[in-house]
Amino acid sequence: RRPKPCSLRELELTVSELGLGYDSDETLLLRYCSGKCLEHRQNYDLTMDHMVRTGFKKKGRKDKVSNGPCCRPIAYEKQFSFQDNKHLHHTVRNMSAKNCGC
Amino acid sequence: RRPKPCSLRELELTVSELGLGYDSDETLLLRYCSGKCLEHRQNYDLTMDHMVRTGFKKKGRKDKVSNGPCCRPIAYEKQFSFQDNKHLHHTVRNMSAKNCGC
Amino acid sequence: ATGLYFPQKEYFETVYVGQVAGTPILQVHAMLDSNSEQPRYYLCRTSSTIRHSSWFHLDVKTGILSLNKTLEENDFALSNQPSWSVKKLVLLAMVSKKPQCKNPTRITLDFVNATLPHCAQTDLKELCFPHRDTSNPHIMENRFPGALRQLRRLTRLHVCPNYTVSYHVESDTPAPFAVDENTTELVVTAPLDREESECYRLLLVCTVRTETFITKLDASLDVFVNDEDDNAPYVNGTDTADIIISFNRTKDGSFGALFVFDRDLTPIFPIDQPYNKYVWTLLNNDTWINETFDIKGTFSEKKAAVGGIRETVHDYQLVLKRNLVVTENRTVQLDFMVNDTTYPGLEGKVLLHFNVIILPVHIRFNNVTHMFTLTRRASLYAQVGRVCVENCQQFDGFRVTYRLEVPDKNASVEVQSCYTAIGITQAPDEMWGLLYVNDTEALRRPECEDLQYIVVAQEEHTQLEASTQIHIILDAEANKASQESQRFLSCSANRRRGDCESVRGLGATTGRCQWRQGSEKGISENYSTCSPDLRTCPDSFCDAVESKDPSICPQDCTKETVTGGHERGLRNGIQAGYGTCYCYSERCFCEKEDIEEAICDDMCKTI
Amino acid sequence: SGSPGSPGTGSGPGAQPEWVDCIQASDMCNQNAYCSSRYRVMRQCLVGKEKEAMLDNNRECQAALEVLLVSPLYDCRCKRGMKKELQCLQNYWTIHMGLTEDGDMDDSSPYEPVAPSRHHDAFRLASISSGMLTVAPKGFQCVDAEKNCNPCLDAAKACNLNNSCKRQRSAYIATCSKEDTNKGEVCSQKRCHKALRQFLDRVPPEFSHRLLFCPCQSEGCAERRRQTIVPECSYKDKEKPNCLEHRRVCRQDSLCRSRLADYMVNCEVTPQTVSTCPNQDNHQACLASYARLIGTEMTPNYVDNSFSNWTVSPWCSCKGSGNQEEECSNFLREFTDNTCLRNAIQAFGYGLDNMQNKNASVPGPSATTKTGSDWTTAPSEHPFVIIHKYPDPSEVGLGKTRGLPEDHSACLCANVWALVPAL
Repeated sequence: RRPKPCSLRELELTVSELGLGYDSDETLLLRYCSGKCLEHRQNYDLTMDHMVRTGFKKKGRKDKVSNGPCCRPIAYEKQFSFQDNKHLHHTVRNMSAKNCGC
Repeated sequence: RRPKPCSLRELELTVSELGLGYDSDETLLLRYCSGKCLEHRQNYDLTMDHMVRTGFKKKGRKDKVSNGPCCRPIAYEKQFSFQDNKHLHHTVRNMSAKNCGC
Repeated sequence: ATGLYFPQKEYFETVYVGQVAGTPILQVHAMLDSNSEQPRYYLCRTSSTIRHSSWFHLDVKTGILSLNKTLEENDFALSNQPSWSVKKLVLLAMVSKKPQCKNPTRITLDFVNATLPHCAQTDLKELCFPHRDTSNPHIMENRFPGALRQLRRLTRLHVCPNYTVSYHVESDTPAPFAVDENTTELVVTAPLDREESECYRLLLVCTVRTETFITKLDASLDVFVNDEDDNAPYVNGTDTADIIISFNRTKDGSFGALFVFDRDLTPIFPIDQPYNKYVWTLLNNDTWINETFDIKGTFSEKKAAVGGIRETVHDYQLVLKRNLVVTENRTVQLDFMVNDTTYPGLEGKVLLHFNVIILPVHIRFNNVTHMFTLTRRASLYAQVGRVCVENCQQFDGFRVTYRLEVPDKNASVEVQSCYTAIGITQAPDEMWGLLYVNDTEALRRPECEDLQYIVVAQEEHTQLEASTQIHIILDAEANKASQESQRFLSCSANRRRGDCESVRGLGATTGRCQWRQGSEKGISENYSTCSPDLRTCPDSFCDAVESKDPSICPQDCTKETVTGGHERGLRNGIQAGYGTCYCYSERCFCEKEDIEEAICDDMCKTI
Repeated sequence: SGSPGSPGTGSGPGAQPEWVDCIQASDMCNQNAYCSSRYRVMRQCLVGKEKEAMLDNNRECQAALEVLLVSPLYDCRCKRGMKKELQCLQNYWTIHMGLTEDGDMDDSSPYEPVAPSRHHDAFRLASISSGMLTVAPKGFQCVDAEKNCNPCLDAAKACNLNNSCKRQRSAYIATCSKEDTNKGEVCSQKRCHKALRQFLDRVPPEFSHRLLFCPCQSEGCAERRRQTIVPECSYKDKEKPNCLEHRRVCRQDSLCRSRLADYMVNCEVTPQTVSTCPNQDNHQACLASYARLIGTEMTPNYVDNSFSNWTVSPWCSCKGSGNQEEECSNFLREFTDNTCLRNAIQAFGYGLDNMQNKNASVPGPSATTKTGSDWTTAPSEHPFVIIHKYPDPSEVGLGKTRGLPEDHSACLCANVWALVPAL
């Protein structure tokens, strides 16, 4: 199967489950980016792919490099506000992706 | 020690060692990007970090996501031309990084 | 006739400070072109020679250049050339007074800031021969005997008064040259013939006698013979060529070859010079012939077998000025006259003939029923096969198009709808039709069992038609084929055999994509890839069906840049690739898949 | 003394005169009403096809030329690689086109004359004040002697490790190997030539000359050297023109005409002197002038991948020269049989650490002197200085027939001196 291309995904969860330390049972639709960016690779990426596998080792290098463009948010939902279980209001910025790109 | 920030690195190697399939003893300075992008993270990244460790498993999700901006070339050397060992000329585009960014 | 001319284009000599007015420097020679000519020598008055030409005098009759004044120190300082010890004075001499300086000979004098060396300081060689070699003389053939060069070095005439200097000329092959003992001029003693010898290698022997010794010194001199158009064209062999024009009848097509020889030279420099120029004229006044045919004449230089003398070969071919219609059927004889325009004699013309037979081209299929087998599981754009009228591969100059027709026009609507299953297409520059799957739904319908079509071929211009029957035999049961999903992706997107052979790809003749496993190490034409049909993709040719959709065979058709080690096809596509080549729509990559089943890194485990 | 704008006399005979460039000279002329009007007339005379006739018998053109002869424009020169080089050259030819009466005569070079090479020792590469500075390349010693030594590959490696050289080299290779799809041709020769000129202008000779003149002892190395300028695009054409026609076309372009004249001046085999190159064996000037021909209509290249007796030539032949075959062959031999150029290239190749190359069997250039009737090949005791028994005009270039090894076609052969023993 052809690897899924980079796209926006959704997951419903509570604020507490975000792992940012807030305690609130409010739920939200967390949007995030996942998938492959194979189509956007350049010769650089193919070279890095080879270097990561064998090239760097032969040259005694241990650098960590990315062998392809990353599937990342190219825009965020500006902010998300909620009331925690102690009825205090909080606003979290750039927490959910608006759209994704390689 | 503080992890090395995302920066341009250099490595001298032959064209054959690039792993693109060209057979040429010419050498070049391959420039690539390596290093961490910790300072550029957003709430999104912290959330993803958490979701990758535990969050997604709880929700039965197996999506692969990146938990931080990638250290990537933001500009490439336009082209690199050389003569292979059969004296044919080749030009490879976007194979070496010009500068890096997160 | 060229008129009086200088056989020698350049003279060199050295002049010194202190040489007095009247000192002879050198002698220029012009040769006659006709008996009545009488050379008159003049110095050219041009802007570049104005400054110093007045220092010199050129004798009108003898061509002897001498000093008009004594050369002083400040004469030397006057000319502002960069060099410090020797300065160059250039003069131009012409023969017979004309307003402007036409075909001059160039005299280059090295003006030395010192006095003339005395006898003791003068090397014998300096007495005998000019300091710097002069250019080799070029004598026009068929002309008159005459002097072509003064051998004595005039500037050294009186340097060693008690030496006597004399010359004679030798040559290992007989050469009509001698030295005039009184004037010490080198003389050509008879008209020359370039077609016999293009150049004479002479040995000039200078004998210096004093009371005590005799010394001989020699220097070789090449005398070239210039050509003039004194040979008529001739045919060596046949003056007639038989030509048959049949399948290839395209505009600008060239046919046949007739050769005309000329022992004279035909220079190609400067480009449009008239010398030994050949023209041809078509003698037929039949308008059809004049509108249809042209003659193309080219020439080349070759060396004669004997003596290696250069000569010219003219090559004439018949050229079509327009495409010929397929029905054209006629026999014509073309007569054309080739004329050596600069040959003075009467026989400067040669008559040549082309006997031309133009055969009609029959648009017909060879009488065999074309059978094709096809699986009902074939994907959209799967190629079924080719149809082509007889000899179509050799056609040029006209176009045959193909269309499919239903054999039974009154068949039921259901039966009629089956016929959308197959289509036919054709590339602009191809002469055959390609059959392909046009509607997979119709292909899978159980009632669409027996697909028989009429293929009609039509010649575009004359509308002549021919038709034949084709029979497409469908294998595999209809219902099984219909269950498989109809969505077709591009086979080329698959990077591994497993994925490739398990999916239905666009253009897949068997319904499944086909994997080609390359074996070579580096970048090779036999790269691994996933293809809809290995017979036609990849074959470095983006055919008419493949160009209908970029996803069918991007390996042959992509115009985008290819990433990874590769060599581009002539027009587009991938000629050779490294490891496995795969494409996401038109964006193609070639990279090594280290292990047959690519490393399933942690990424693919989680998905 | 001499006209204004002519080279300053400077002090002492050996001093290098300071040249006015032809852009300054034309500005000076334009500031003088008398001069500028004649200059305009002169430009009119040179426009259009019948410029020879105009110059020959048009009174106004003649008068204009006479005035300009004493203007700064007469002695102006151009600096190699200067800004607005082409405009400077065009100004130069505006005057000097009117002076060269006969189309075939060699032009004088519009570039500043080259100072004599300071070190006559052929192993010290001189740096030349006229802009052709050369730092001795790092040497061609092979990194490991056993492996096939390929100085041309080393030259490519050195270039690739220098940012500017790598970028410029990639630029011209990419341009020269790119298909010109709209014309359906292998490439665009015009764009390729421009990219090559840019490479040679912008990259220091220590890199560019090393790529062009690396010494080879194997066919692989020689083929790499031949391919350096991507000859399929920059050099070859469908057919080979006649060399006189090729020269005529070159002379219609100011840049090509200038660089051909510069090559002829700086690589002219000098008669009567021990050295083979002008300006006291200034090899560097010759190499630079040869290299600057690359990228013009007269682009020269190695004709094959032979390494022992390589030959360079422009893309032309002497077929179809008619009565001018001798002149055509003489012109072609300025490239194919030029001892100054040959020595300069070999000196560049082996010129450095000759101790390093002691053991390497380096086929030193054979000194061919003609005694008696046959050619003898005497390995000269000093690889690059050819000692003549006495300066022999005919042997090293008399007039137009260079004293060059015998060419076996009909009569196009060298003049030879032979001393016939006294009776």
